[in-house]
Amino acid sequence: MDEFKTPLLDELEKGDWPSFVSEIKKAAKTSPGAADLLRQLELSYKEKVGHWKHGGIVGVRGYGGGVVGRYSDVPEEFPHVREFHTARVNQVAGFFYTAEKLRQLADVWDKYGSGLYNMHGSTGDIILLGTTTENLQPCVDELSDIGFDLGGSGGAMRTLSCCVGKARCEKACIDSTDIIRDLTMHYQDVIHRPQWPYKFKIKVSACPNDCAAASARSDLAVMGVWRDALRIDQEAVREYIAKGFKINEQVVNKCPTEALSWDAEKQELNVCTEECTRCMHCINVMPKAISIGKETGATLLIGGKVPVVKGPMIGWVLVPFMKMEPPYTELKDLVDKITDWWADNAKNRERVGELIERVGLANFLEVIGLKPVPQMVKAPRHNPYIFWNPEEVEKRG
Amino acid sequence: MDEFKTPLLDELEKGDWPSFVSEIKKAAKTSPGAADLLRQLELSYKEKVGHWKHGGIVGVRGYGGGVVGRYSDVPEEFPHVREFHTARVNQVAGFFYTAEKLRQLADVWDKYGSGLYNMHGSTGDIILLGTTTENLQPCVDELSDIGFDLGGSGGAMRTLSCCVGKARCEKACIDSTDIIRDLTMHYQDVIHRPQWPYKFKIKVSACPNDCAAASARSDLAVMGVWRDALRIDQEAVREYIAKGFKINEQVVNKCPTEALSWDAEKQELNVCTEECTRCMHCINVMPKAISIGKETGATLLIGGKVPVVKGPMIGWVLVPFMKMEPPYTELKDLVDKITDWWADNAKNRERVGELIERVGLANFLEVIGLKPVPQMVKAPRHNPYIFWNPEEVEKRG
Amino acid sequence: MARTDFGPPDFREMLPPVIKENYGQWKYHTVPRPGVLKHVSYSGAVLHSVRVASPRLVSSDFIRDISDIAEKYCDGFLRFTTRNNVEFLVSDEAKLQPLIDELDAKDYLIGGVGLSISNIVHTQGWIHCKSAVTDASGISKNIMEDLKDYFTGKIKVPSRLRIAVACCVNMCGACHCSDISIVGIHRTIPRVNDELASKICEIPTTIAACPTGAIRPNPKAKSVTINSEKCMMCGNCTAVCPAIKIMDPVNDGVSIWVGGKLSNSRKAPMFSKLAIPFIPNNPPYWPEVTDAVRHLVEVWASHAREGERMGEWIERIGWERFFKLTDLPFTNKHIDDFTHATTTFRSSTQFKF
Amino acid sequence: MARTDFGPPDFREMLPPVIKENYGQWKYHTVPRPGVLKHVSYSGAVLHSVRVASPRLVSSDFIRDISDIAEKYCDGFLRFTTRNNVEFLVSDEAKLQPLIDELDAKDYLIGGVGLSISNIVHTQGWIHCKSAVTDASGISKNIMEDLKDYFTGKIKVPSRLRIAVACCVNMCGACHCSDISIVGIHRTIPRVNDELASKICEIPTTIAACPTGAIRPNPKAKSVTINSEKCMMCGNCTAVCPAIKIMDPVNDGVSIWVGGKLSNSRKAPMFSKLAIPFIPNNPPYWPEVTDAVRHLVEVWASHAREGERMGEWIERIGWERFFKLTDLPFTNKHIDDFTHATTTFRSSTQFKF
Amino acid sequence: MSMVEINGQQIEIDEDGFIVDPAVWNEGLVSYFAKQEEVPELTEDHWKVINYLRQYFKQFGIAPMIRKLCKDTGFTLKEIYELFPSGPAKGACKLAGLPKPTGCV
Amino acid sequence: MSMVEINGQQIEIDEDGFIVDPAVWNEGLVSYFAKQEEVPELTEDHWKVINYLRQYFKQFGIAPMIRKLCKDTGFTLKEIYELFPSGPAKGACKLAGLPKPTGCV
Ligand code: SRM
Ligand code: SRM
Ligand code: SRM
Ligand code: SRM
Ligand code: SF4
Ligand code: SF4
Ligand code: SF4
Ligand code: SF4
Ligand code: SF4
Ligand code: SF4
Ligand code: SF4
Ligand code: SF4
Repeated sequence: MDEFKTPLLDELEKGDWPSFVSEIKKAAKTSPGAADLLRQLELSYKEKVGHWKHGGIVGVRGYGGGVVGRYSDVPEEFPHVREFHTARVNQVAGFFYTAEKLRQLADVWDKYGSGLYNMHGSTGDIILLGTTTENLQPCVDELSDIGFDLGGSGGAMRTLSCCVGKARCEKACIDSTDIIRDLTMHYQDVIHRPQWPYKFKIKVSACPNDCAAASARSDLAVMGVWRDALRIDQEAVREYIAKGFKINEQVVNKCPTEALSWDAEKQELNVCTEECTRCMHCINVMPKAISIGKETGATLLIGGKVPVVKGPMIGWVLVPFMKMEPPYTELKDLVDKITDWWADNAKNRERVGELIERVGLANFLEVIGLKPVPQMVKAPRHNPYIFWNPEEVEKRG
Repeated sequence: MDEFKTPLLDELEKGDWPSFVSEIKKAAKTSPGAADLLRQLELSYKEKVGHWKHGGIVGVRGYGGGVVGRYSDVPEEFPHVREFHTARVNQVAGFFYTAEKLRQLADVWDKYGSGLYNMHGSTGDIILLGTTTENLQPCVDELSDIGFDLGGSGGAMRTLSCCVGKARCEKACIDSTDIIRDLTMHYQDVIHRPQWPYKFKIKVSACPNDCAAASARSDLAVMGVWRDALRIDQEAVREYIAKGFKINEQVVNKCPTEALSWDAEKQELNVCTEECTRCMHCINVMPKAISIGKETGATLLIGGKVPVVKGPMIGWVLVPFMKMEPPYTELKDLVDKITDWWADNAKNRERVGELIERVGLANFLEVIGLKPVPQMVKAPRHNPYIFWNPEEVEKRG
Repeated sequence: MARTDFGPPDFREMLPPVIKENYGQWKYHTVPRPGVLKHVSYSGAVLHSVRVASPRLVSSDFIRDISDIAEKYCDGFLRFTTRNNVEFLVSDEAKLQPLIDELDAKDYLIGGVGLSISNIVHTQGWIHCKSAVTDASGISKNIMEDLKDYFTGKIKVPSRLRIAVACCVNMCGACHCSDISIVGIHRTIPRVNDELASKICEIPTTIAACPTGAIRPNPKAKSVTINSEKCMMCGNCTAVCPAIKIMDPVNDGVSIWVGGKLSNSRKAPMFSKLAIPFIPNNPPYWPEVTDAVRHLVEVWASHAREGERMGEWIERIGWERFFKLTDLPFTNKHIDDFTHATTTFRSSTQFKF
Repeated sequence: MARTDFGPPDFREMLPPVIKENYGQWKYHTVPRPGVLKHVSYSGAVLHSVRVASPRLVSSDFIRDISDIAEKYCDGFLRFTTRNNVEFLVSDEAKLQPLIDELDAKDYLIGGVGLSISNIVHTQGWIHCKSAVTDASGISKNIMEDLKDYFTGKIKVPSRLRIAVACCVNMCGACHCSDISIVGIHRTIPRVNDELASKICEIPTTIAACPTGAIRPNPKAKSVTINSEKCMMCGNCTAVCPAIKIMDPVNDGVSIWVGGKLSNSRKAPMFSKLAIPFIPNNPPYWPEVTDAVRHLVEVWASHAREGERMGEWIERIGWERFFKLTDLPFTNKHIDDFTHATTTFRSSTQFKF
Repeated sequence: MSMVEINGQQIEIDEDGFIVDPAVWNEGLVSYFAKQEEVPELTEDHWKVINYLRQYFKQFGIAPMIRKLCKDTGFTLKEIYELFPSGPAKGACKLAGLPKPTGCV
Repeated sequence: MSMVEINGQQIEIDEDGFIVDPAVWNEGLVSYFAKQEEVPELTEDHWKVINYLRQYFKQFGIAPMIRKLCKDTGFTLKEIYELFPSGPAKGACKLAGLPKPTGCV
């Protein structure tokens, strides 16, 4: 530790917000990899440029992904990060752990890696940050002994993740953790052995608050919803009022569909169920008084992704409502249909949303056998370039 | 008239709404062209298909446009519409006429043409509907004697048109008829001698109500606006209230920017000028009490057009505010800059909006020398594909 | 050589004195009765405008008749509106009622002002355009015949409603921003006459004319070929190449679009969106079209709030509700697949069941 | 061969008994103090969750320390949030205060709940990604250091505010929908090493990788060339072809985006939009970035209405007002020029001066 | 379409007076079309324009846009109208035997 | 990058063990890479995949997508993994001397 100086990074140990530099330093006490990481990072801070090489295809037996290879471009200076691969370890659904499990993990990783982690990666994995090619296989072998398997990378189904859901949230319309658990087990092969043109991500948020950020970050977002009336506990409403809660200002007037009305006389909050679009606002603001409906299921959104190549996309409604009951056969069938079609038709590195954009949503619906419904669009087309199939028209006279 | 039967069309003489069939029949009394037009139309009604041929390049001396050539594809059956060209005659700004002028027009047209008109064409012209190649030049010559000149067609500046404006409208922020008159005279050459890649349309609406439908139908829409406060006559407001007008429901709550407030105590309607976006709603609903501001000028919108080829466009804000005073030099300079650049860069049949879409609005602004302002966009970009000029960055270290 | 470039008559010479004197001085207007506007100037001067329906396609007789009327009651002054109605400009209030009486007597329909359905903006149709897929005049006559009580003010509407008819997707009527629009469309792809094309087709222009890139050169035949998978039957290629034909009386017809607007009142201008992809041409009455339009008007009129244009109403209730209330089928045709299609997809769980 | 395809540990084995028993039975929650959630079940059972900040990049020491704490106060049960905070799951209310005390003693920051600014979602940066244009961890640390009072609840905000940092436009942090996001960008075009490319470049893949079609084959050199007029410096080509390099320490830096959101609460999800096109990398403090973020937060916090997310606020007041209030320059960079650019242009006279 | 005899040759022309098959064009036809388009006398300047149009069409398969025509021939648009009173599209192209223009020239 | 000697030939390989210049690949190198990738014995099936990959790359300039590989060779993905335990991208492509894949295979 004292053989090197990191004056720039040391600055980032100051202050109250927990410091990643301090964390690296802690790891560096026993891990030469962590120590060289810090040194190399100091160089980056000085030069304002990263020091990792392009590429890195390393892996473990029987899997085609789960590891991101990494090599320093200044290995002579920092030999312990010459190889510094990360393993993407599939997290526990809902990010729940026991102290025991975490300690087991730390023990394995201290043995084979840098002792550094991302808890968690943006996709959801536990990122074990930095090890050598040599150590990879034994590390993964020992992880398997404590019950941890790798997640996805490459042209695979990526590690699935979800919000905390029914485990701790009153708004959960669907059992996000169970769905993720079930799908993860079901899709082990396509998670571990990339066989698709590009990544495919699934995330589950158990209600439209989307605490898993599913609609922006997953090719298929599963979002819990209900289709009956939201439930209002009038007694509880009155308690809010009694405490000075301004129901008109804070709730009624902010309902985007004007579905709510406050009957000051009867001291009753009424909802017009037909109008309500389940935006969650009233439920969020009055959790004690208003809750989700009983007839629950999911809205599926397709195509969420970040900018590369065709620009950013937020998932589009594909299925307005699907019941979500184990073993989630309907969902799996749909996922299979989508991924089959996509895998057969996509270009290399083309996300499913981009493919749909290319061939048209209506064509996509036809091949996967879904009926067009207005819920899928914000508005119908405004250009007159309508395509007609020869079968739809009469033979020319 | 009695040598032919038009049973299908005769149906359309029934009822109270004025019938174009009756009009054609009236003309047919003296015009064989009108008679054959009716017969050919009856055939179209029977066969459900038009009977005009492709193309038609006819014209008059010294002009490259102003006439749309038309030939029947069944000339043997209907010889009097073998040639049936229309002349686009530049209308009077604001569509004002005297009975005398109209009669002069009818006299000329009865002499040389079918005695049928469109009052007016969608662009704004008087359409003289149907004459022969031979009659064209003498017809136009005599029109010129009564002071009517041709309008535009082809790759030209098209006939300009406008709303009634200051002549009869209390909302007029700019002198639409004068602007159109002035521009029309100024641009005679480019109106009459197509020299551009495609059509270029200018329309003027003297306020944001856009009664000339300018923003959808003109490459450059000039829309009257003001930039100070709208004017409220509190006395008149109170009169409205006294008559049972629901000011909150009908005005205050419908103001899209929440710029209005009704002070029930003081019986005063207040506007927050900074917030008002001149949507016209309150002015439209309470014409006696609320009127436009005093510091008037125009917002210019660029690129309006219908679907072909790149999809429909509604003009985009190009200049948030421009003073409009004769001789409208600033406006003309801008039009010249735009059409020059467009003519030099557009592909054949590429509208200016399509060219801007192709090269980018920011690039367009740069060449015509306008500063980017947020008023031009609904929102800034959301994709990270920002272009940087080499001059904007430092030399690579 | 004839006189050129002298432009149209100066509008100033066409204005009645009351307008000249009060030009730019109008203070407010009222609608004393359906179809009549009363403009009051800051000077106190008053102008009445009486608006009557016109078929737009008119004869010299019509021109002379309105001229006569104008002379009788308006010192010869009249104008047309941007929606092709005729306006008689009455300076002398005493002549207002007599004018109205004569108009009534002569079966002119007075209306189209304020909360009404005004005249249809329409295009040439089979009357004069080579591209016409339908007859704009015929359809317009039928619709307005059916809706005339909305024009004359007998039946009120929540707000103005603008109808436009265009006989092909060139949309000379600017249907892309109307409350209701009817647009002629094709449903089969164009046929190329290779022989003719080899002579007269400006191939690069034709290729560039295709919005979907469906046209490829066919060097062998010195012509072009059309990819039937990509062609959206817009007909634009037929506009630039006479050797390409698209007319198909069996399958041509019209589509109906709703919810467009242009005024900036409350909401910004909006495009019209597809409501009914196809209705066959059925002259002379086009009854399915007329029915559909009436139905749209009625559903809107009975559900919209005061002052709410068609598009504002639909935006408030949502398209899923619109299709439910109108009982129109939502099909694959309604889903956009052109350039900006993805911007029309719903990225939200906010919808109604 | 090692055991494969057995998946992660079952979450059910990681749940405290109170959760198992009340799974799906939670009735409501309250926030008894900043950083603490109290969930109440229909059965009456109560669970307290205490949320603490984490740097996300943590050491085994950290893992062991939170494990120790969890064991002491939570029967060993804890979880991480989707924004990488740590949550201690307290079943025994009696242990709540002692837990909080120990966390305070150990300098853990409690917060991030409710009306607060929670942890930043960020990406690898120079720590581990070959594509990193900046260091995500460094920037995040600086920002949160500056905004920590908003995390702990000392300063309140009108509504939640989400910040994300991504070290390149791949946006692994999903910056495209955050209230504020910081994204690493390049400003010079990539250089192609033709020699290397001729060996290892999968040319068709590289060409397809370019969003703007700026890459053309260079058959002579068996390589590719980049059209400097079209290249938008996204770096995607460098991801597929190791022979193309784009890093440029002199001109690389970050951009700032605002107004995105994902919840469907009130308004549908929205993209973040460009606020500041470029700020140079200035490690270790990136003071310009931190200042800009604080400034954005403060302007929003002082102008937005209760419950109004950044994007909702901006939509209400309009972007022209946003640029005025924040005093940020609006430049040609802000005007979209990618595929759907025209859909972002303003087709209306409705704007503020 | 109809047939006209020009210099003893049977030439098919369309309603607008353009030759239907540009391939049959030859210099001998020009004076016939010149008369149609009220060009009193064919000068060198006329031929400059005609030859330019033919050359351009041969090379690109389309007629040039008018600006291009002016720039490349050095004539102002006014001069073109003086040479061809019915303008470049109807006049000059007809003389040059180009397919009937659909937008440009 | 580093040099290894294979069958007496000096071959440059990158950190991931891929040959840097696919042009120097020859069949003699395959068994060396096979050892690296834990392929115990090179069977006809291995060669079928290797030859397919080389052929495809020669023709299209890219590695095939995995579905294509499976479809065209007739092997299931499971069989590919049995042949090449480190998978098609890391294993098969390395043996076939393809540039390091960046997404597909
Ligand atoms: C580790 C992680 C960031 C983090 O710090 O959390 C990450 C890191 C990388 N991402 Fe990512 N992505 C990570 C989540 C994401 C997400 C967020 C998500 O999944 O929710 C996204 C946006 C959502 C999406 O997929 O659209 C994301 C969009 C990308 C892209 C963008 C384009 C695309 O359409 O895929 C790339 C580019 C690529 O694949 O070539 C990319 C590529 C990469 C690579 C593999 C780039 C590379 O080739 O070096 C990065 C490896 C970094 C490294 O050295 O470890 N990463 N990446 C995240 C994965 C951890 C995990 O498994 O949990
Ligand atoms: C007569 C008129 C329709 C009418 O009945 O009112 C008309 C008629 C034709 N239009 Fe139009 N357009 C007419 C106003 C419009 C408008 C409305 C406007 O100008 O406000 C538009 C939409 C606005 C716009 O320009 O974007 C319009 C968009 C088109 C287009 C579409 C595409 C484009 O980008 O230009 C074409 C196609 C073309 O030019 O090849 C077109 C082409 C045509 C042609 C010339 C088609 C043809 O080659 O035969 C039509 C000739 C019909 C005929 O036989 O007389 N017309 N055209 C209008 C002109 C009358 C006038 O001068 O006042
Ligand atoms: C006469 C005319 C202008 C002209 O130069 O000819 C005109 C004149 C007036 N318009 Fe208009 N508008 C005229 C076409 C338009 C158009 C263009 C069109 O329809 O193609 C529009 C835009 C249509 C759209 O938005 O799609 C138009 C949008 C308005 C509006 C905004 C309505 C709205 O709420 O969206 C108003 C305000 C109002 O109605 O209160 C308005 C108001 C007026 C007022 C009341 C202005 C005034 O104070 O004098 C005028 C009396 C109108 C009436 O009919 O009640 N005028 N007005 C046009 C009559 C057409 C007709 O015969 O029906
Ligand atoms: C713990 C966590 C889920 C998890 O599985 O880990 C979670 C949990 C809750 N969220 Fe969330 N949200 C969590 C990430 C998110 C995200 C995703 C993100 O930030 O990346 C979103 C979407 C963000 C966006 O819109 O951009 C999210 C949007 C919401 C909203 C909607 C806020 C809004 O008005 O837009 C609510 C409702 C509310 O705040 O009243 C909400 C409400 C809640 C409630 C109150 C639900 C409940 O009744 O238990 C939970 C307590 C949250 C709190 O912090 O006050 N949660 N929540 C995540 C905590 C992250 C953190 O450490 O800060
Ligand atoms: S998405 Fe809904 S159910 Fe899931 S944690 Fe957030 S609020 Fe709860
Ligand atoms: S959930 Fe949203 S839309 Fe439904 S009633 Fe509540 S606030 Fe209104
Ligand atoms: S656009 Fe405005 S000024 Fe012109 S007529 Fe309409 S309301 Fe009057
Ligand atoms: S013009 Fe429109 S925005 Fe302005 S105050 Fe009136 S209603 Fe509000
Ligand atoms: S809409 Fe089409 S068919 Fe109708 S006039 Fe215009 S170009 Fe002709
Ligand atoms: S009809 Fe339209 S889409 Fe079809 S080939 Fe012609 S131009 Fe292209
Ligand atoms: S955002 Fe870019 S630089 Fe950062 S981890 Fe993702 S791919 Fe790497
Ligand atoms: S940096 Fe991006 S835009 Fe530039 S050439 Fe590479 S892929 Fe294309």
